[in-house]
Amino acid sequence: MVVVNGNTKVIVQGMTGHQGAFHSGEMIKFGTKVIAGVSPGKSGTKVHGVDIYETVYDTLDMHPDASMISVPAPFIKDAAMEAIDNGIKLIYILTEHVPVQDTMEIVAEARRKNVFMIGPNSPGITVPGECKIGIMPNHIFRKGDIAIASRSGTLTYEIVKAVTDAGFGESTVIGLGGDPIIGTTFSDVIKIYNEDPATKKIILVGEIGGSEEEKAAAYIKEHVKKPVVGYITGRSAPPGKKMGHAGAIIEKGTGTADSKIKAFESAGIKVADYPDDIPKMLK
Amino acid sequence: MVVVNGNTKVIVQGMTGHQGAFHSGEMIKFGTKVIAGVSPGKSGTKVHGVDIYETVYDTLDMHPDASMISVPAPFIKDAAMEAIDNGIKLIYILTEHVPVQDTMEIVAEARRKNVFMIGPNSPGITVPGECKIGIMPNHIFRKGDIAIASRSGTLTYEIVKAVTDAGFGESTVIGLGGDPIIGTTFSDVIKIYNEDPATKKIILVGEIGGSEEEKAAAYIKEHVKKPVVGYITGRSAPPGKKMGHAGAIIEKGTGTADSKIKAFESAGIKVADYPDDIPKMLK
Amino acid sequence: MNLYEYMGKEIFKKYSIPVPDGYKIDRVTDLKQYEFPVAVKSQVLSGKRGKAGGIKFAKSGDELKQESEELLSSKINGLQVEALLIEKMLNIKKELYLSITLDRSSKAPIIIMSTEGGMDIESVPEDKIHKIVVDPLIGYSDYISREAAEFLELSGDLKKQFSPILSNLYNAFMGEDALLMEINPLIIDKTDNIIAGDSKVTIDDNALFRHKNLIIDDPEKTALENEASSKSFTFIEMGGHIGVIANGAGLTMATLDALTLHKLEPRNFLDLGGTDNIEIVEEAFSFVLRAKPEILFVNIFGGVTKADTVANGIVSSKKKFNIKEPIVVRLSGIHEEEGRKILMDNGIKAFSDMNSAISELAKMKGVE
Amino acid sequence: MNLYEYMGKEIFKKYSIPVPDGYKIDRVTDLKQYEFPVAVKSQVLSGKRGKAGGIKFAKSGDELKQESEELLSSKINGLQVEALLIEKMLNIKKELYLSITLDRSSKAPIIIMSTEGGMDIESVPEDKIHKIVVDPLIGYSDYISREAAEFLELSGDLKKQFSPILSNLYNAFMGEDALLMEINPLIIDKTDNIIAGDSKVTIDDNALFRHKNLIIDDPEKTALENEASSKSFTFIEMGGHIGVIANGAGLTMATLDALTLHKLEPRNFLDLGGTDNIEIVEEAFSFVLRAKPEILFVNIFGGVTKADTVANGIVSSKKKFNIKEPIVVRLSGIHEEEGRKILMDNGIKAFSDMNSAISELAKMKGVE
Repeated sequence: MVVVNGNTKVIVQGMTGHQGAFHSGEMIKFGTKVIAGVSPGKSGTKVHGVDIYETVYDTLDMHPDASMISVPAPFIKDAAMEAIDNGIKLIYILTEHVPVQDTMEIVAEARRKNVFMIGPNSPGITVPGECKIGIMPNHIFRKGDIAIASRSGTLTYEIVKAVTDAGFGESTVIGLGGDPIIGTTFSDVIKIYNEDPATKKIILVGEIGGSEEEKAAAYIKEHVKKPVVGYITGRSAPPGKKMGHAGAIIEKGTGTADSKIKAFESAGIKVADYPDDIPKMLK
Repeated sequence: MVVVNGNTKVIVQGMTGHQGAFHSGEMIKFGTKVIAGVSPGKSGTKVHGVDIYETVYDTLDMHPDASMISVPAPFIKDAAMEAIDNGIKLIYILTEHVPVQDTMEIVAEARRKNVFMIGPNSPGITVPGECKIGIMPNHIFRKGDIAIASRSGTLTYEIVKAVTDAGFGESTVIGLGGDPIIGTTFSDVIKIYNEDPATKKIILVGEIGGSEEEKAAAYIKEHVKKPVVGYITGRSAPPGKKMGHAGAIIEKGTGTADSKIKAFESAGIKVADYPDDIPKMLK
Repeated sequence: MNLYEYMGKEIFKKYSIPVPDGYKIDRVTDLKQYEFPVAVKSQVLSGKRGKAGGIKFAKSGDELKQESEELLSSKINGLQVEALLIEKMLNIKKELYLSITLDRSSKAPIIIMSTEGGMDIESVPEDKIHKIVVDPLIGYSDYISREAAEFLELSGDLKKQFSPILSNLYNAFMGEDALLMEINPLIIDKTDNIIAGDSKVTIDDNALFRHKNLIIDDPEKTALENEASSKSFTFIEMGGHIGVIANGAGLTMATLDALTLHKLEPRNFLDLGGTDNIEIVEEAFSFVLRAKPEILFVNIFGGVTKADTVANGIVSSKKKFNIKEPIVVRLSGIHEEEGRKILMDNGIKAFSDMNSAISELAKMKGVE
Repeated sequence: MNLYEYMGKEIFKKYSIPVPDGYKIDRVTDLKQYEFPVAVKSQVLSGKRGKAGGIKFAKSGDELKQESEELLSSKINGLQVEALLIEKMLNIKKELYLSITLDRSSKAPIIIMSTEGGMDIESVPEDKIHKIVVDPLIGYSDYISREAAEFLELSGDLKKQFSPILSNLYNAFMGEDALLMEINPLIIDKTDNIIAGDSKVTIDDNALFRHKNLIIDDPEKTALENEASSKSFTFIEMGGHIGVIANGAGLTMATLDALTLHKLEPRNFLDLGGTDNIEIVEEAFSFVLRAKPEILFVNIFGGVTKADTVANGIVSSKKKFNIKEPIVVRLSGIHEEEGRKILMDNGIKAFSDMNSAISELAKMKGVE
């Protein structure tokens, strides 16, 4: 179990929106303690029986631990700063298409206030049997000892399902987010998974762009004894063309699929060619 | 000994200026290790045999510990940010008339990077026998066990001299600075003096405005066993009129000479009527 | 520097904070025809101006002229009225309080608000006041407007009007290097418009180099104080008889305190600053002399300022200004002995410690 | 979005960064009389444009007309030249390199500079390159200009010119939500003026809502890609034969990877995103069909996107667009069984796992 547990009290900023409402409901079904919603102009209403408030400040006497933020991209910076400045210690940003300079400032502020930040453009964090904050489908999980970190959304579900279908289970799954700048990266999460007693094996689902996979590989080589399986997507991406994620721009020299696969292999990480190959490589 | 010692390596930003050059010379005479000066446009020259550089960055391979900043007020923010962002862990700002919003940002950045900041508008820090960073006259000090903190400049010298003339000596003297917002305040410094084994007795020289004297008194009441003598200046200041220091505005209700003297007395601090009375109260 | 209401409202306008239609006059002949009724507001830097009779109302041109004449020839709380602000009357539905100032403790701007506007904020109970500290490295963010609007019980269109007023007030506070920007009352009128009813603005004197347009005489200073300020002296006139020149604000204050404790009344505060220049000493004397003290007291602890330089400055000032008033000097620190010798040689009494100097002054004034 | 040189230089001008006098033309008839000699620069988004013959010079009106005609009818590194920038020639004394981009590692803007300008920065040795990370919460401060000027060996008047160029470039980078702003070369001419010789600017597509004036077709996208972009699809044309619709950028990329590993060549990338709307599915088909693929492959892992909705969308698209090309579908996740049943009932092949679907495609293309 990592970062969150069954007692984590979660608020949802943007809970009355289409996405916010649907996924809050799924989170509650999963067992997450969703204690309040925040939607300006909607205070006094309820979603799934949960009270909606005007501001994060109004929820503070319930002592929230975490906030899921699902508001439109232009309002993300305001919502994230509101959560951080009100003392929330974990923020997760679902929303995609957040301007990267806004993310940059949120990350700087989160670091300064020791806030654990996931996203933006991320499916969230799931600890089976304990807590889900995010949008991963509930039914694909089974409690187990495999921790997964991924920069992707649906591809993560694909891999979680393959792992579960193969008879394994998951300790923690974190979707880091597909943007070039994100709060928590592979090199942060690999340390956490390595120290987590509930985790026996680790799956890293990387993607072209940036050098976080390479940095995580260097850390693994040095410090990690647990078996690690890797997968890198974007091998067939044309150089310099974007693939939806801004994070998928091929950068000059570094950040290619090749450099990441090589870094993984030289750290003793088994690298899968297809998502479906991952479960057999866990054995 | 507090914060600095005989090995502290000091750079001077603005060393080629009138004040910078004079006081660097005095510091060197005192025994301070002044390792470099920084004065844009003057690199390659020397002051008191010390090399002048274009930027703080250029001095980093000499591993400076502290920077004395003596540049004109409009350039203080830039110089302070330069020192902090280059990893200097103690900054002292001599300059007066720094815009308070600039100070506010410097203080916020210093806190974030764990930088010990003295000033602005301060005479600096002196540890007799070890190190002086600032502009206090060299000849008034004698090594001893009395620590002094003051919001004033010349008045501090007056008191240090009285203490020395009466046969005592000083462990550390810090001029906090006369501005409404300063890096290190009474409530920071009282903790340091209380924990400093070289300090046996403490003198606090306060001034009307703000509530730092009151906060320090509350801390002393609770935690400090060492004898403390206090002096508050500004008793005769007309309400609402400024007395040179912006810090000397009498604030509504709190911050008056009366409220500070009362706070001191209720914490068991002996309060002197005249600066000259302080030495006898140490006995 | 504290600004008059009309000056603060000019700043508000610049930052798109709504203020009532109006104009400022210095004399009655400047009055314009205007939509009646109007408020006639004395421009004085004093609280409780309304209670003291500083605000009048006029329903016609004749009334306006009469009220203006009366106010312009009166004093409000002891201050001569030099200007009036003539403003369209508002139909007040509700009065709020809103301000931004510096919080010395958190070392950051703090927004203070209350639903109890229009009265002295110090008399409003704590639970009716809400405070929000703004992180200077992050700056303003819209959630602050939402939190404030909720506390002030503003919703719908009022909330929409209020949000930019608060963010603009923050921009004005930072943009103009203010120490205080206060709107009391912030008025909601009967047609549900939000308007700044008053302004109280203090600008950081140290930041005036960034606001060249604002460099004006400080309304709260005497002409002599403003003139000294233009020469970079901190000079403040007081009620007593002892003209004071000292170096360093702290030592100067301590000097005034010591005089007062000895029942001696200072005529002024003058901080010579750190200087080693005879002409600066002469200039300091010129200001103190124009305040017409009975006795002069110079209290110097030499450091940057050398004691012998000050002594030479005193001697040359005495000649230059033909000073007849007695001068008592205390010189300590760098070159103190040389300094005292120069003074003694010129027949001026010089001491090495403050207490002896003040005892001498007390003897001269016969209060000891 | 990458901007053409002339667009980047418009931004530079807005932020007071000096650029050569010049103008852009789309056709030869737009040529103006101008001070000669001039440079005639092809506006194509390609590096090494000069080496590829994309930059010419003209000393007279006739030469200018001839060079312009030739360039406007040629391709540079495979890209059709659609526009030219005609610029006054500079007398180059020295070329520097200066850029600001985002550093993913420090999660902050990074300033990169070199004395070796005018060439590919990747081929410049590390010790000739200096980098300064700017803290986004603090922003730009003048000491950065000093540090940069020193590294670039600029002093005196050149330093004075350079300092605002760098701070303005930072302001432009932040103000326009850029991902990259590069000046290569930054020219010092023979009269010691510093001028931006070229511009390479990339704007964050996600921030275009703050820059309404910049909403233009992305020069690097095909017409079809730009049209899809205006409907909020990420759609990229590629060289192969398999039309792809998948959901989620990661899964879509993994789909392309899996096809390529099986020697199947994708015709496009299309991320359906998270939707539960039949019309969105139809719209996705409309774009893929216009790219004329031989076979269509739909790969969905249902979550927000329900598998049965997609199935219904495929069936209705088939009818609406009269699709003759074979369609292979993989449906997994929420409502996958209902979805596959709908497809089977309509004669469309549907699988529950990716591998089986791709094997089927390989069989159809005869690569297995």
